[in-house]
Amino acid sequence: MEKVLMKGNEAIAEAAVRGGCRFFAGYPITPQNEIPEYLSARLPEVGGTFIQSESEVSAINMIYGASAAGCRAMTSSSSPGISLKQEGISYIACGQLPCVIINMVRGGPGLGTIYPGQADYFQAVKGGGHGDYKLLVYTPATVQEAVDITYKAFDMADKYRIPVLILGDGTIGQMMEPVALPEMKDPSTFPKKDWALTGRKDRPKNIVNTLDMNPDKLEAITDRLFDVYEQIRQNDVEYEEYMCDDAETVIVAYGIVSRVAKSAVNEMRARGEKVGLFRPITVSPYPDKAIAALAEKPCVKRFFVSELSKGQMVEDVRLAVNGRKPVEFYGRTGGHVINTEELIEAIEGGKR
Amino acid sequence: MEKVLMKGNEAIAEAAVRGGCRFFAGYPITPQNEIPEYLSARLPEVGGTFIQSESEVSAINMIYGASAAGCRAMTSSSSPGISLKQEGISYIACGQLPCVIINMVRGGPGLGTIYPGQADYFQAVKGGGHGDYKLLVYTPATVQEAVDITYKAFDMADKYRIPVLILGDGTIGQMMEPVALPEMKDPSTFPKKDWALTGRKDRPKNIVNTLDMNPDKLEAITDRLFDVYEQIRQNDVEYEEYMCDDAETVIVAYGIVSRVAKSAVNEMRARGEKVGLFRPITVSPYPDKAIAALAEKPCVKRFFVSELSKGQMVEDVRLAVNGRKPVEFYGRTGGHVINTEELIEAIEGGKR
Amino acid sequence: MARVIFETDRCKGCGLCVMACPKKIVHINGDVVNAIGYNPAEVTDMSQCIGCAMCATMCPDCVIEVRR
Amino acid sequence: MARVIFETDRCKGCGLCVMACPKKIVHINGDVVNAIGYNPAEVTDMSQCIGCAMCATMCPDCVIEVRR
Amino acid sequence: MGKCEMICAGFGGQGVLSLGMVVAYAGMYDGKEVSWLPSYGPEMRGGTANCAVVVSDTEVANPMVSKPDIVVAMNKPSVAKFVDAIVPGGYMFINSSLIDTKVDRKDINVVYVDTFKIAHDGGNPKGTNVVMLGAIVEKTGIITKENAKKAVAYSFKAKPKLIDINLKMFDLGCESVK
Amino acid sequence: MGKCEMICAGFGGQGVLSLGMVVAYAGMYDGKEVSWLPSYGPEMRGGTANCAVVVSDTEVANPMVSKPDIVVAMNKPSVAKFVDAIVPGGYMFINSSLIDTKVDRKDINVVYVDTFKIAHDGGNPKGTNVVMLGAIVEKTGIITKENAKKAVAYSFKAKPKLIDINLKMFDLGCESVK
Amino acid sequence: MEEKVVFKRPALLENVPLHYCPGCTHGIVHRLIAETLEELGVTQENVIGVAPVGCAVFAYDYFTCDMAEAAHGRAPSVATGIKRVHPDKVVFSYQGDGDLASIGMAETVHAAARNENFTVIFINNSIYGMTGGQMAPTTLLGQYSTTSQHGRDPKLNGYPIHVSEMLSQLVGPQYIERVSTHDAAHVLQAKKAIKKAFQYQLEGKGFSMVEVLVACPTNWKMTPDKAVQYIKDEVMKFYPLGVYKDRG
Amino acid sequence: MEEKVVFKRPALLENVPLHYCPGCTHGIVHRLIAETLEELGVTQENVIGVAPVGCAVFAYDYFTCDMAEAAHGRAPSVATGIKRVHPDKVVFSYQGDGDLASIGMAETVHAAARNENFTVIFINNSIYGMTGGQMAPTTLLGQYSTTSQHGRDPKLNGYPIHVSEMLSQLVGPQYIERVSTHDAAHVLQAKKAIKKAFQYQLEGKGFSMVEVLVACPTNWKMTPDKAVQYIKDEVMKFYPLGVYKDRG
Ligand SMILES: Cc1ncc(C[n+]2csc(CCOP(=O)(O)OP(=O)(O)O)c2C)c(N)n1
Ligand SMILES: Cc1ncc(C[n+]2csc(CCOP(=O)(O)OP(=O)(O)O)c2C)c(N)n1
Ligand code: SF4
Ligand code: SF4
Ligand code: SF4
Ligand code: SF4
Ligand code: SF4
Ligand code: SF4
Ligand SMILES: [Mg+2]
Ligand SMILES: [Mg+2]
Repeated sequence: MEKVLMKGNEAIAEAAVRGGCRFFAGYPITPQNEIPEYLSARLPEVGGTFIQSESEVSAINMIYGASAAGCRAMTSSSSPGISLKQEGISYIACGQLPCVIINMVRGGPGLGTIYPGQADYFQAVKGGGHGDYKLLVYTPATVQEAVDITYKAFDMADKYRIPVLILGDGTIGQMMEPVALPEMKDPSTFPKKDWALTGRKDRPKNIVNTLDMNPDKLEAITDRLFDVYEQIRQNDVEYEEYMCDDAETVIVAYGIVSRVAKSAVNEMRARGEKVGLFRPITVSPYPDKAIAALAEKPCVKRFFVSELSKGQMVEDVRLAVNGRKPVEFYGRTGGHVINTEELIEAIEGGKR
Repeated sequence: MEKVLMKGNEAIAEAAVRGGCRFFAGYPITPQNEIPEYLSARLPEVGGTFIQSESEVSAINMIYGASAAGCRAMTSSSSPGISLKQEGISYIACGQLPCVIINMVRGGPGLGTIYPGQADYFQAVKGGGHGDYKLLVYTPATVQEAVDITYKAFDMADKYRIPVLILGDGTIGQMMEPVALPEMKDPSTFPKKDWALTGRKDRPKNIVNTLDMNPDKLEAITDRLFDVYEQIRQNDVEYEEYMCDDAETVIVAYGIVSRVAKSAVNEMRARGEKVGLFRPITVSPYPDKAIAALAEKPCVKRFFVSELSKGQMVEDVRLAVNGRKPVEFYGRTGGHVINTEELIEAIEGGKR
Repeated sequence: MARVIFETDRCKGCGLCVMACPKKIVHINGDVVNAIGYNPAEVTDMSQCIGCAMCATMCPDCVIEVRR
Repeated sequence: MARVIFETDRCKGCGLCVMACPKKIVHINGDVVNAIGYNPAEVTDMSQCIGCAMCATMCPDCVIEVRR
Repeated sequence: MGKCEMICAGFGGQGVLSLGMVVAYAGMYDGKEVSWLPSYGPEMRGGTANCAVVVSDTEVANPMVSKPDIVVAMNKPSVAKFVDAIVPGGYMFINSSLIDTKVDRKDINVVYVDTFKIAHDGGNPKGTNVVMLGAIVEKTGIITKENAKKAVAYSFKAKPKLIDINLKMFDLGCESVK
Repeated sequence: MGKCEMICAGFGGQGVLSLGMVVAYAGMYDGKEVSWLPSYGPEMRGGTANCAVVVSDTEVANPMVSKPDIVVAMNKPSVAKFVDAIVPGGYMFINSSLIDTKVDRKDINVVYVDTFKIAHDGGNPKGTNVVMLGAIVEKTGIITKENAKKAVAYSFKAKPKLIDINLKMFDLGCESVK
Repeated sequence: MEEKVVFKRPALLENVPLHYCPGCTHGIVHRLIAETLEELGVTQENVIGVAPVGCAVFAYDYFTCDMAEAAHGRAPSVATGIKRVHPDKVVFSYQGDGDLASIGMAETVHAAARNENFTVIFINNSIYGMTGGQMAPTTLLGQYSTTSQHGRDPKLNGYPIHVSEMLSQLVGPQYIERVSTHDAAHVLQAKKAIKKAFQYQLEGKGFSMVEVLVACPTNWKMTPDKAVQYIKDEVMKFYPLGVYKDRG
Repeated sequence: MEEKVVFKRPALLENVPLHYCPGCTHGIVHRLIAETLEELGVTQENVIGVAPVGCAVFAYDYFTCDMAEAAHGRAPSVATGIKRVHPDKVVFSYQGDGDLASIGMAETVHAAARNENFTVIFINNSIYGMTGGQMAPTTLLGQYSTTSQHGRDPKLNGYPIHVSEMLSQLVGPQYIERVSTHDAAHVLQAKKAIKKAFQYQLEGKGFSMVEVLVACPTNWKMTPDKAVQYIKDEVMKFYPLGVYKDRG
């Protein structure tokens, strides 16, 4: 397949269209503006709808509507905008509405900065909204992976009737890398959604709803959400292990930091240090079994987690390791991206 | 002190006024309506401001303004409304603005139910909003404790310049119990806030802000937030241990479930079973040292966590226990409240 | 000949039909409590009914069917 | 006698002052690049200045002070 | 009695919530620890309502009541809902004005009170819940009569004219089950 | 050369981002793995801009460049900012039209290119970045000349009239450092 | 002469009891929606409704067509999503005054400005019914609510919002009328307006909204007869009936 | 005759360079705020300003008084909080069209309806400046933006919103005027309006808003002279200047 050089944001937008997305609503915010900008021109070409909504709150509720109506729908934003979507995300999750949400994370909290960050991890995986629900969350590390994940995300969302969150960062959105774009899917071939609001013809009435005053029924809904999540955990957890076979130190990192970490592994291996990288691709469900397996290995002396945050994913690593081995952490915030030398220094104990 | 029988919500509202709260903005939502209703009449009596804002989003930003202006300010809501406040909470945390936020949690996700729930725990303690920040989070279990915590919350908020979240549930808001109300504080005696926007007289300009495009500066802000949080962790973590001295099973529960658990402990102790209760009062910072200490005790065979959720606080217990002892879980959702018999059965292994 | 039929056990006794009837023949029957606990509406003298459906127009609960 | 004083290194060369001057004496100097990288505005014949401050009124960057 | 747990249930509007609240107040006046917990629903009107009241010599561990010592059923659905939960030796108070079913549990005390007739004959047809209160106090002693009356009076503090007639209702309730 | 990492820096408007992009394209045409990463800022206009380009025989582990093999400084602030980061044996290309400072690191190759004079004399004063590209390719061979030209042409696909003159700029750039 | 049914439950309404309080005129409006669609020949397979959060939250149980329940205030956005996916279906949102004019104000204004081709049925009962009688953006000056316990005072509680008047200033919306439900004649007028709104939608014209004055006896703390009288005497004075916008 | 300074930077403006693009008239409006407050005798200790998220996000660095930076769209709520705590201070919010009329629409309408006693300076440049030129709620029909790349088409992108017209229908607000900055005469008119707005606030009258038409040469992709011409030729046609509400 021929490769094209594309900006991450635009590549994601094109991958969404090819993956069958026909409805996008979103509100401008740096560093993800190329997604709506691209789609504002692209979606009408394929008979889809692009709406620049009045706010992120409205956007996520348009997604609720479009998804309820049976359409593959997507929204994108960055940190503050994603916070505003939390109520809507909780509704979408409860209503079992498939959709794709992109968060090109920037440094926070507050208005923060437009530079990259990874401090929305907790929000993404523990639930920034109210109530019991889980999202399927991917963390692409290359533009190609962002494309492949976006493309697949719509299938996963439909299959499990779950909102899929793609947790990027400023870097992956702004970076250009060569990508092979997947083929265009034909929405008319997608499996029918018999639960969707399409006009009640020859079938019972469909209701999309997130309310039940009967505790047994509402509990059953919650249980169902977690059963589905458990299925995903069984079948769809993804991660990459890089030079972990004989590693004494296993770095755990995702997104842009995992790429820095890969350089670090390369450099340290060149110097004979036994370092490996564990890179979660899904962070919800978290690849905890794979980490637990590494923790069981006698050669592994410690885990070293690095994030662009004060330490969020490190909790999931700790939960997976469950005391078997020490788990250390190095993070930067404020829009700083950790560089290779800095990371190596931290691993080698020069930095906290 | 004479005791009065008060509904939790009204008692909290009165405690806020006595604690110096002079600004409230909020939007109606069950089961916390008695708070705004009470304050709509009460605050004007003491020269304070009550605003029924147009939305939860607006309410939290009014709090941002009032707090920035130096006033003790509070908002209250319940689950979906608290989700809508997440962006604002992230801003308030970043701006180091003291304030008090009440969440009378209901069952979720989505619109859910108006019956009680505890599934907003993750949102409260891991950060429902974007970016790195932490709240000081209390979980009162009785109306008296709700009063005492609310009263104190304003002092804590001011002292540390941190938003304080009181995580209640439908039960604590609706329940009546006798309370001794604390004395009325005089706001004119509160320590001056030299950072507040009060009109720039005889001092440099004050700016309340959450933006910094200089990564070093923004990182310094984030570090400061976490330094403050660390101080709170050193000085202000609160919990109750009940019959833990020789306990083999330590139940961990907060809020209404902790009261059910206390009954369960009483009943099981009466039958000679060595059961104790660990009740966190602050859940952020979490009393992990105290739990770790229990985990070290040879008599303790296991921890048993119970929540009105699919399992949220249990992660913090697991992190604290760190593999030393097994951690089991029993939860209900949908608005169900676990009852004593059910809990005992679960502890004894009858239920998952 | 017109007539109105009340699905009495759905009536909440609000009396809006009473106010609406131009012939003043609809009344709330205080002596009866229906299945849902309300005093239902009824027509006292059906022969006067002109089938204008004003009562039904005002009924929030679709209690009334009108025939003519 | 009126005159205008440009804080030249603050000027962004937008030319709004040029358009505003009724005497047409303000110009952008294409031969000069100031500290912030722009061709700044200047007055060519100060003797014609009537001190009307129209230029300053339009300057978004408070570059111009007017004296009379 | 170290601890007494009660559930009052009925239609919204029958005063079951305030019945429970009066018990809680009186318990407090008696120097006990108390709690009152309504089960609140979405309906503005109609529907059923109930509250759980605990009166205890020691701290009220759990304000939720799953094994009541006393159940007050002001309407029919409440009987079925709560009858099996009562602890052996406990009490069930039945508003026989509205409830024609009989309870056949032998291990509890079932008390039938024709609240409407008593209240009506006593000149205050709306006082059915206070009549029931009298019956409860008389039979169970969950609270003292003195403080029960004080609490009834307090509960009508906004409408002082109604205090006396309701105290009479209370006495009639006591009488009715003596 | 297994992997070459480059930083192009200058004022916004000097074409440093597209200079980097052309290198990335050409690298891709050469069959290499590439990445291009801008550092984006809040200013709409003015300010400095830079991008990091990696051209590699194997997978690009890290698109961030902290130890560049090549630094292109189109304005003065960029020299100070990046000169110390260059790996020994690496290259610094200096736009001497705007930069009067000299670099005194002895362990790197410093190449001064009077881009404005060359571009101006060649008839395309706006082509300074393509002149610089020629110089880089000539000196470092980071990409092949053939594909560099292909990429330059591609980058002007929206304005085909400008292709030839820019190819000329490229050649002049090569010449200037031969 | 055979007897004919001249008035009965319209087919688009489920045959189930409504949960509304006695005399709450929400129920009348439900029926009008069903009746007018039926008269326009729109059957259940061609309608999708959006219920709000408010007393009408269970509206999805009352109409026989497919229904979505939206988050509080977001029905216009949900309806936008649905209508854009199914432009050939009739889509309506049903929203209270708190839902539409308070928390959902931005969504309302923007759906109108975008001229989305759906119909908004706006239930103005000048109170928050569901949550127990708090002040609404439409609560009249002087009116009691649990958060304006001495009557709405503009100094403390601000002024009420005239939604129809305000939206009519936008270019986008096609048809906006305010009607009432306090007596049969006005109910019939309300029906005409609702029918026209749907008609416009069927013709593809764009955004239509009918503001309906509705009684909330429970939270107004009035008997149903007093409540409809209150609409006539007070509410209508403050919120004059009429067509506020009609781009024909 | 001694020389007098007849025009200089007002005291309420910090002596620092502004980050705005060349010819962006945000800067003019900053100065007008400072000038009018100075003329009204309001010194820095008596003013508190609220900056938006938008190109004016750094406004807190430009005024010498205490300043808060609000979340995007929420400046009216933040200003409400501040003003209620300090009723004796002059409070203003400074907001772009995206901030005020898109994400912040509900906050704007409700602050106006509550008749909050502060002043809104509303910068209508018909575009999202800060984020790089996306469509604003005020973008003209036919106008290019990065999300309406073939010019704003009402079918695809909806109709622009006339904020001043809309708000003037509310009972609450006291004074609303639309002014422009495209030439010196209009700038002087804008100054009068802003002064009047602050005057009303000082008199305790309530909510005042001045909508200012401003040029965004960068995202309009025009030179500054073309940009001000565009205001005159196109923007003002669509958004007529004038007083929309004045309750005296
Ligand atoms: C985000 C959120 N905020 C608040 C609520 C609580 N709530 C439910 S209905 C309602 C208002 C109802 O008033 P209105 O929209 O006027 O409808 P009505 O009940 O009067 O018909 C509110 C505030 C909620 N469910 N979600
Ligand atoms: C919640 C949130 N959404 C989006 C953004 C991104 N954002 C920053 S400024 C802006 C719009 C700016 O436009 P406008 O308000 O018109 O101001 P201008 O820059 O044109 O002066 C947006 C969408 C944000 N910071 N926060
Ligand atoms: S149909 Fe007309 S006349 Fe007959 S009962 Fe109804 S309102 Fe009265
Ligand atoms: S209007 Fe309907 S519900 Fe009301 S009294 Fe008449 S029949 Fe009954
Ligand atoms: S003060 Fe008037 S005359 Fe003098 S330069 Fe300025 S605009 Fe021209
Ligand atoms: S208006 Fe000001 S910034 Fe613009 S050219 Fe004139 S002096 Fe320079
Ligand atoms: S509370 Fe009011 S609006 Fe709600 S159902 Fe009852 S009467 Fe109707
Ligand atoms: S982008 Fe537009 S609004 Fe923003 S500073 Fe530049 S010209 Fe002004
Ligand atoms: Mg309402
Ligand atoms: Mg703008």
